Amino acid sequence: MAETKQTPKYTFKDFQSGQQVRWCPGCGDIAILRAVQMAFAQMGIPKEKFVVVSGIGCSSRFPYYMATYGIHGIHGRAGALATGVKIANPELSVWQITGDGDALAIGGNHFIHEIRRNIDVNVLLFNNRIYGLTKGQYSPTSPKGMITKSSPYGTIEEPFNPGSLAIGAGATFFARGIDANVNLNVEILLQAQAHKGTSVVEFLQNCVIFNNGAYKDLTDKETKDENTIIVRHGEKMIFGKNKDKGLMLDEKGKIKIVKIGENGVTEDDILVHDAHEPDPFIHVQLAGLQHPVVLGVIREVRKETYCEALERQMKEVQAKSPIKNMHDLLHSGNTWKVES
Amino acid sequence: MAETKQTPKYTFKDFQSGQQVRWCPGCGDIAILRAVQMAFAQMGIPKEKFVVVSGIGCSSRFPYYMATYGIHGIHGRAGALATGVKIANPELSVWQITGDGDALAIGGNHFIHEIRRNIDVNVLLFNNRIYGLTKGQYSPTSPKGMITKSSPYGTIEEPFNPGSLAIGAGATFFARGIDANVNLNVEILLQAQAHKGTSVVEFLQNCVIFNNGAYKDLTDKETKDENTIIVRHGEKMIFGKNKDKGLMLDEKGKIKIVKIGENGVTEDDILVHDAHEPDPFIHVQLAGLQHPVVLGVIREVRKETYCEALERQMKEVQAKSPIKNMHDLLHSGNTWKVES
Amino acid sequence: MGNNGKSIVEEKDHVVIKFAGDSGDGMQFTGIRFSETSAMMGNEVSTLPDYPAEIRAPKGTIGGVSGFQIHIGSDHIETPGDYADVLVAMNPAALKANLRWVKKGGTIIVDIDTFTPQNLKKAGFDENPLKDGLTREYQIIQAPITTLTKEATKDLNIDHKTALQARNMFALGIVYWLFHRDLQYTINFFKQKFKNKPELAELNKRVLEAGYNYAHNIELSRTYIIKRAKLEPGTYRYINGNTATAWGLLAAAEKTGLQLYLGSYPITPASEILQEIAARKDLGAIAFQAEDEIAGVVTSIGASFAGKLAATSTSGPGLALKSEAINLAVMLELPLVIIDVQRGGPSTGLPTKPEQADLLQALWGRNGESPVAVLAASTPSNCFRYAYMAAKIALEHMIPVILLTDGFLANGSRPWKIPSLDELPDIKPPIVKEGELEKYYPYERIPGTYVRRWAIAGTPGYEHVIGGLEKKQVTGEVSYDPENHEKMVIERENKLKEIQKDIPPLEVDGPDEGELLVVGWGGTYGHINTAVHELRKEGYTVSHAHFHYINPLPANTEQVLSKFKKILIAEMNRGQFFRYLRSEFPQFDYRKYTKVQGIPFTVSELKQAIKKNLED
Amino acid sequence: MGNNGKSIVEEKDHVVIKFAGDSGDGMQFTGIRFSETSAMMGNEVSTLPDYPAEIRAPKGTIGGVSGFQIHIGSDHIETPGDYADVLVAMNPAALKANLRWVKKGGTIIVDIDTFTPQNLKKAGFDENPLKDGLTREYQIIQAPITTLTKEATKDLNIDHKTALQARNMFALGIVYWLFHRDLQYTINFFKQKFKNKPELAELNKRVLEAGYNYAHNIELSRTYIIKRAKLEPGTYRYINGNTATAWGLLAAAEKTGLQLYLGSYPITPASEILQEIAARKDLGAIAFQAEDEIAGVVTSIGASFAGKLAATSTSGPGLALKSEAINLAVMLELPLVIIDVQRGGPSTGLPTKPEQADLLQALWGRNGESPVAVLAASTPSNCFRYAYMAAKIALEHMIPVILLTDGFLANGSRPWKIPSLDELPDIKPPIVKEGELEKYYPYERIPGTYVRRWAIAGTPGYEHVIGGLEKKQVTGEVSYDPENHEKMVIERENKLKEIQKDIPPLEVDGPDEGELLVVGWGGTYGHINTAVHELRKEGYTVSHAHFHYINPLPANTEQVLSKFKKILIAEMNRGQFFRYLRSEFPQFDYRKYTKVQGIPFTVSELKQAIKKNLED
Ligand SMILES: Cc1ncc(C[n+]2csc(CCOP(=O)(O)OP(=O)(O)O)c2C)c(N)n1
Ligand SMILES: Cc1ncc(C[n+]2csc(CCOP(=O)(O)OP(=O)(O)O)c2C)c(N)n1
Ligand code: SF4
Ligand code: SF4
Ligand SMILES: [Mg+2]
Ligand SMILES: [Mg+2]
Repeated sequence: MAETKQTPKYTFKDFQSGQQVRWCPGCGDIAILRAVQMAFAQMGIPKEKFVVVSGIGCSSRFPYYMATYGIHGIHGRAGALATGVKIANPELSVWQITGDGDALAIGGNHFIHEIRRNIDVNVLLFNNRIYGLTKGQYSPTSPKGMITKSSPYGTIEEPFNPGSLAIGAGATFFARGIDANVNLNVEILLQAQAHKGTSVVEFLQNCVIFNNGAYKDLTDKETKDENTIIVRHGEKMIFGKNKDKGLMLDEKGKIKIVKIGENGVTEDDILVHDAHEPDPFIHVQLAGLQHPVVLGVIREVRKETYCEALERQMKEVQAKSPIKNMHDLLHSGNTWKVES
Repeated sequence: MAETKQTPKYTFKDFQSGQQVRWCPGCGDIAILRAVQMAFAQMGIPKEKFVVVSGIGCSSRFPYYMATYGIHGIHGRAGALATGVKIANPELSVWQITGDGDALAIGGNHFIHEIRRNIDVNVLLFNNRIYGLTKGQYSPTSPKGMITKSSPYGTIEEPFNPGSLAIGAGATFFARGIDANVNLNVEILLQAQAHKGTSVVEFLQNCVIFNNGAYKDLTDKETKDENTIIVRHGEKMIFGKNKDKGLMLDEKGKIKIVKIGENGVTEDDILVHDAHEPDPFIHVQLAGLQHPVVLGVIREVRKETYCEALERQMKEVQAKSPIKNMHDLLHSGNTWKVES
Repeated sequence: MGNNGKSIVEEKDHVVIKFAGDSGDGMQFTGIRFSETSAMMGNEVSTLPDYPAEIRAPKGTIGGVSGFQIHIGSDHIETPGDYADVLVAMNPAALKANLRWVKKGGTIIVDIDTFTPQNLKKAGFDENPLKDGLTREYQIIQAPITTLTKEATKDLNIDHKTALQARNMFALGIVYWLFHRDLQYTINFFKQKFKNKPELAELNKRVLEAGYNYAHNIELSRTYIIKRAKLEPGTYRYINGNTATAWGLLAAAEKTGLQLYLGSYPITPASEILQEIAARKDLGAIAFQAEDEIAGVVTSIGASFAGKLAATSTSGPGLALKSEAINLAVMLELPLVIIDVQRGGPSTGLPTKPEQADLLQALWGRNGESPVAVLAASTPSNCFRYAYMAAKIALEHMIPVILLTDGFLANGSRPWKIPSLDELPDIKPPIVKEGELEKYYPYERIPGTYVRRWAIAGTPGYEHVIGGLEKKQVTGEVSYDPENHEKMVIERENKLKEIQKDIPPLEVDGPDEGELLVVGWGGTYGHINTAVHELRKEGYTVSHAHFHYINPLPANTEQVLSKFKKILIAEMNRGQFFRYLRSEFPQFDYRKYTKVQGIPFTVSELKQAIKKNLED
Repeated sequence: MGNNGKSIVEEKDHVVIKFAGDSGDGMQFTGIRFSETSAMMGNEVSTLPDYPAEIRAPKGTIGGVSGFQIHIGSDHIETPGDYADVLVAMNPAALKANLRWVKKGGTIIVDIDTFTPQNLKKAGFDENPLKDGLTREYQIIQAPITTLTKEATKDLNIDHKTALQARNMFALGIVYWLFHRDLQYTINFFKQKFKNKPELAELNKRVLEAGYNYAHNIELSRTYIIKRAKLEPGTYRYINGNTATAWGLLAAAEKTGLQLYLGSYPITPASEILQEIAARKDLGAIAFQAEDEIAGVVTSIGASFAGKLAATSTSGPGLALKSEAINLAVMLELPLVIIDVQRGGPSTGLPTKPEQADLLQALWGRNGESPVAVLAASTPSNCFRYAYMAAKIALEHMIPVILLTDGFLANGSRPWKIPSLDELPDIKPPIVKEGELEKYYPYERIPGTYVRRWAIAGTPGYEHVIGGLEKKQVTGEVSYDPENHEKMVIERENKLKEIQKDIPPLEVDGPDEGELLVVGWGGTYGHINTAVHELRKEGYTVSHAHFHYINPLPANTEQVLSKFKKILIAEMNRGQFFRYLRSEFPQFDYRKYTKVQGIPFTVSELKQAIKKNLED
């Protein structure tokens, strides 16, 4: 991002739009909004270079609350909007806000394709496992059996794991945050911004109205340390209230949970998190883990982005082609003159 | 599938529709058609129970050549069509014919959702890495850099690996065939049919006109044994002209290729293929392997299908609900009488 | 029924009541209780909820106000009413938002406890309006509802917050007293609803009675009795448009013996149709919540091929998304019902508000020459009939049928005389049974109808493949032949036209010739009809014709129109039906009266428009 | 130029030649060579390829025949011609498929080597037609093309198969002799094309000359000279509709200094537009091949927000898919060009054939009141102008513009006088520059135009959020206010109407009043205009008005129509423009002449229809 003038110093308030926040009191979206505003203030990017786009859903009202450029789009198309903005102007820092319905139901195709193309967009997926805005139907991430307005007897569908899907589509960056942990979220958002390529961040987000308590075990003081693990590249994957549990691979290459001090396991045996390993075989396991749920940046590998490749190709072609403007093009190939 | 009368004995000819096959001479579709007709004849399913649906593309003209029920749909919607037919009547054997464009470009969303729901459909994905019918634009599986009508300077996009995507979406069955190997294809198709749940079969298919030779190394007599490995559940993963190469896991759980007899490796060390392992960490590696390319059934795990769950729930509800017909429904809840 | 003491009892033909409060105040619930009680006590009722787009819009603000309007009376209650006789305002914002919709001289009940400076400011009042001129223009009941609710429940073993959630019942109690309503229906309802939580049943009952007694004690000067309506005898229930639509489809399924398959994706204000059918696993109905609208309709097409009564439900943006696939159904000539619950557009527009601006999209929003049948329901309860008829036409004519309703019908409720299935017309789809035909040609048409036969996948002997490419007449093979294409285009057109034979003639309410015919279609029926009736009572000569069948139009349409000098088309868009009729029958003098505000017409504005057109 | 010996040389104003053979026979290539040579020799030219839907349809069958028709002449060559004067049939199937399109008395050149019993059977001939009456009705040249091609190339070091692929050049050689064409242009072309494979250049040259010499030797009784056209002086090139469309967008981008962004998904017959722009990385154009049509248009909307000249290209089914997103652009009021290359519908229909049946979809195929501008090009080369104008209107009026072309225009080619960019009108988008405004209100409209200003994402100081919900006038905040909604609906409508001021008046070709005006729009221009001109030459009084601006219509439309007693609307659908005009101006006597066969009108059928309407 070429900067000519000095970027002003911001605080999160500079990113508040002044529009009244209309989410339900207690909605997880509110805490995530705060984390985003805090993170933006730290990025050193001029305000006008941010573009925040979204689809439709409770979460998708997000752009209205940001004092940046933004589009509140149509349902499911956030990924395509973000793609268009970024390709059109790679100097913009593009943030895509999307729900589990918006990104994974109607928008599933754009989601996997922007990941495949490695468009340098930051995708913030607000996963409350429900359709909030339409008042409580199940979503593609609702656990099988969940009772909702449209599944009065419980759903009969397996949910997606957004991380597995993203990695299956070729994701170069996948992280997971959780609404309540603002500091972790800021940390993740800064890494997402730093990553060149599509950064998919799944936020586990509580919907107090239609799916309250979905992540209670992961946020409650008493239980969260046992039920979640925060991973960081280069650090050992240790968790638990007493930091006495960790992840290891078994002889088949499968992740297992071990207790340090039991069965001869020492801290040295615990696996070091390698977010940069290109082959995703461990990242898919981390993303898929149900217990503990993995938070933090699970995968971060560098590949050429779409815009980088486009720029590279543009330059190559322009260096070689004899056609420099419309006149050249119009007169290229077979032409003939008619004299008066 | 409840059968009342005896199923007739068929040969592949019974599944020929009599319509003239209009693919280009030499098109890989022709050999796959033959394999499907041969496999259908062996399935013991009455002809009228087969429904073959497709989207749009060269490959999607397939239903016209089958003497079964079928729909030649619209572009990208083969997965949704198949889903509808199957849910409506689980007794039908539903086959979805789709191209790499049809399934993975415009139809990507239906593809991942039918997999997620584990609809018991057999998805035959004809992957020629090109848009054939529209005369040669690149597809989501075209290798990066490929020159096509719409990428005159080479594509700048990473391709999908259909197997990784399918497994990321939760596939219970993934296999890979190749047009030229009719016997292997018949073997795979029979297993796809036997599998309850979405069976995704990727056929590597040569398009002689717009992407000729895409799989030359995998089909040429001289090179194919070195470049492909055929896996079967319970068998050791050995390949090579001299059957002297095999797959093993390294200490990190990553697949490596070894030579039997070299560095102390014996046949006993070679990994036995376990298609039934629910955790997909090895299957994703097999599906993603570039050299050798893995053919055969890579993954086959059993989970409740959508239709099974639907039937289960219908039964439960019907056993409990006091509402047995429209009259009951109309008169349920608050009603009142107006007397004359 | 209570004893209303010394106050004057006035008898009324009809009256409009509006409950308004914060989204969390339970106004919908309150309104429905009042409506049900009134219906059971023999009134005609028409209701309309009105809620904000946000799930929980900020408390105490105008944007967060949720309302429920009820019109009850003795006869011809066709709309929820323009202006309220009684407004219940649970807080200042509710008052602010609704004041302009209260009749001068009407009654306003407020929870005076909520009129704090803070709340007044949130609502945008500069000063307390109750101290102001307001008290001169309206009869204002300033009830300390919050305080008295606490008071009434303090000896119950119930936490503060829960207790206060019953505030709405206090207000309802006041209104019940005002209109001499019987509390028993509501108390019974609590018992039923809170079967497993008797303490909640008791709580609500207590507060309701407390409100009732409060009204009794403050000795209001005037209470009202609403005359009973002259209703046809029968069993009645309360129904809204979305439920009626869902049930109409279920009825068609039962009548034909076909299983119902609905492929749908949630969208306001249509989601309830999906939800209603999802709840009907007991009746064997399949509701498939698809990944998007396209999958919704395409899976339905697959289900139709497999022999189901296939339907899909959505609202405007969803209909746009489905248009390519509807065209496939046009080509396949498979039965399919598409329900579009219209809302304010374009784009996301006003998602919770009604509008009638999808008409041209329904008629022509597809590539190529693509005839589909278009129907429109006109009252919440007749959504049942038109959903049923849509299914009948789709099944019998092997054609996609779009049924238009709208957010007003979808959410509006009416008491409805429950029909018996026997009264409904038979449905006879052209299914071919095993062995019935020597050879099956998928596009051979049944003489005199243009309808092709339906060989359901799985039937032995009729294996065939159909698709979206143009096909040869009779055999259905792919054909690029120019003349064949034109013939098929015309066959599809003719098939649509043939439906005319199966639909009732257009009826005229009022004299069937004269100066002015007011024409409407769809959800504006109640307002237009009321306006016309009132004007006739006032001595004007004016008639009303309302279209439920839009494509094809009823056979007598031209004839009906020809009998009037002027035709005024009233619709909630910028003149789409006007354009359509004019393009069909250009010879008449059409005028239009349109409104695109995301709210229904008022009867009074319609009357004015009609009078104006009568004059010039 | 060769010496034609003893044969009679006839001078002609114009002549139609058709090359036909198997898909693999290179007929398109041959036809283009002939057309180019003719154009360079000073003729007017109009061409139309005609190929099967299959990539390689079965050899030797009717379904596999690929053709290329060329109309050359001295002036007013507006169509590729109805009937051929000369047919080249490379095999029996090509003869069978095209015989009915050859003028009685015309010349037919066949490769007699292919007339084997087997091939005759494949083509569906019961017996050899050449032995039959055919020789009496046509002048038939039975050339042993295959044999002589082999012969001519046997001393070249080239394999059999490759050599035979040059058979088409033998046929071309014959035709060149027949029309006194110069071989040099084509020989130069070979040199250029096969720069790196000189043996192929030599091969093609040899065979071409062999054909030419063969024709010379068999001493045909009659050869033709085509008069030169009186063309405006200038530099010319050959261009088809799709290339012209793509280039029109590129020209608009260069003129405004904005980068072109095309988000598209391949679909016949529009894919070439994407391909042409993908090839223009040298001009900095971005062609994004999206995952589907929806992503195609939505990424374009994103690009528009980021300040690009944004466009998307598709055909009918794709337009249906884009409709929801186009509506978003309507709400966002961002510039966007949508190109619909119409093909036969409904559904997949006749994907390689032209039709004009997407008109109503373009006008109204979206939910809600959704005004977009609609334009239509009318000749392959003026696709350039109308693509340019579509971009200009979109950019200047901040509105989505749909440009309709069709498969006939897309694939048809015409010599085209290359314009200079200076001739093109300026384009002035309402972009606001940094610091220009104190405060930016996204929906504040520029007085007198209804156009809002465009603050491009990234510009400091104008940060703002827009979306698909209805928005407040001026500020653009979300608004559910009823009156505001209606006002915004009307503002969007008025913004569209304002475009009228920027579009030229409707012109009349012929007398501007009278008995009959023939009206057309889009790709039928050439046929209608030719028919009208011919009729006028024959003494009839008839005029022609052709619409390029459809929404809004030119300001003088009503006035133009009012001057004629009857208006005959000719279109390739079932009467969509007829319906539109009638709904706009119901007072006139409209008639329609329609054809939905996936093939263009013929001039002769149009003439008949016009005469009939002149009479009654
Ligand atoms: C085309 C279209 N289809 C459906 C809808 C209705 N709709 C709006 S938001 C939504 C789902 C919301 O769920 P999610 O994306 O998870 O967001 P959340 O509200 O939970 O944050 C749906 C179905 C719509 N607005 N447009
Ligand atoms: C809605 C729509 N968009 C685009 C097309 C054009 N189209 C037809 S087939 C096709 C892609 C074909 O590629 P693939 O699915 O890989 O099939 P193949 O021809 O290679 O077998 C496209 C883009 C269409 N028919 N409909
Ligand atoms: S409904 Fe749920 S997701 Fe939506 S704002 Fe309320 S709490 Fe948040
Ligand atoms: S174009 Fe390619 S995929 Fe299509 S039929 Fe020909 S060879 Fe097969
Ligand atoms: Mg959600
Ligand atoms: Mg392909």
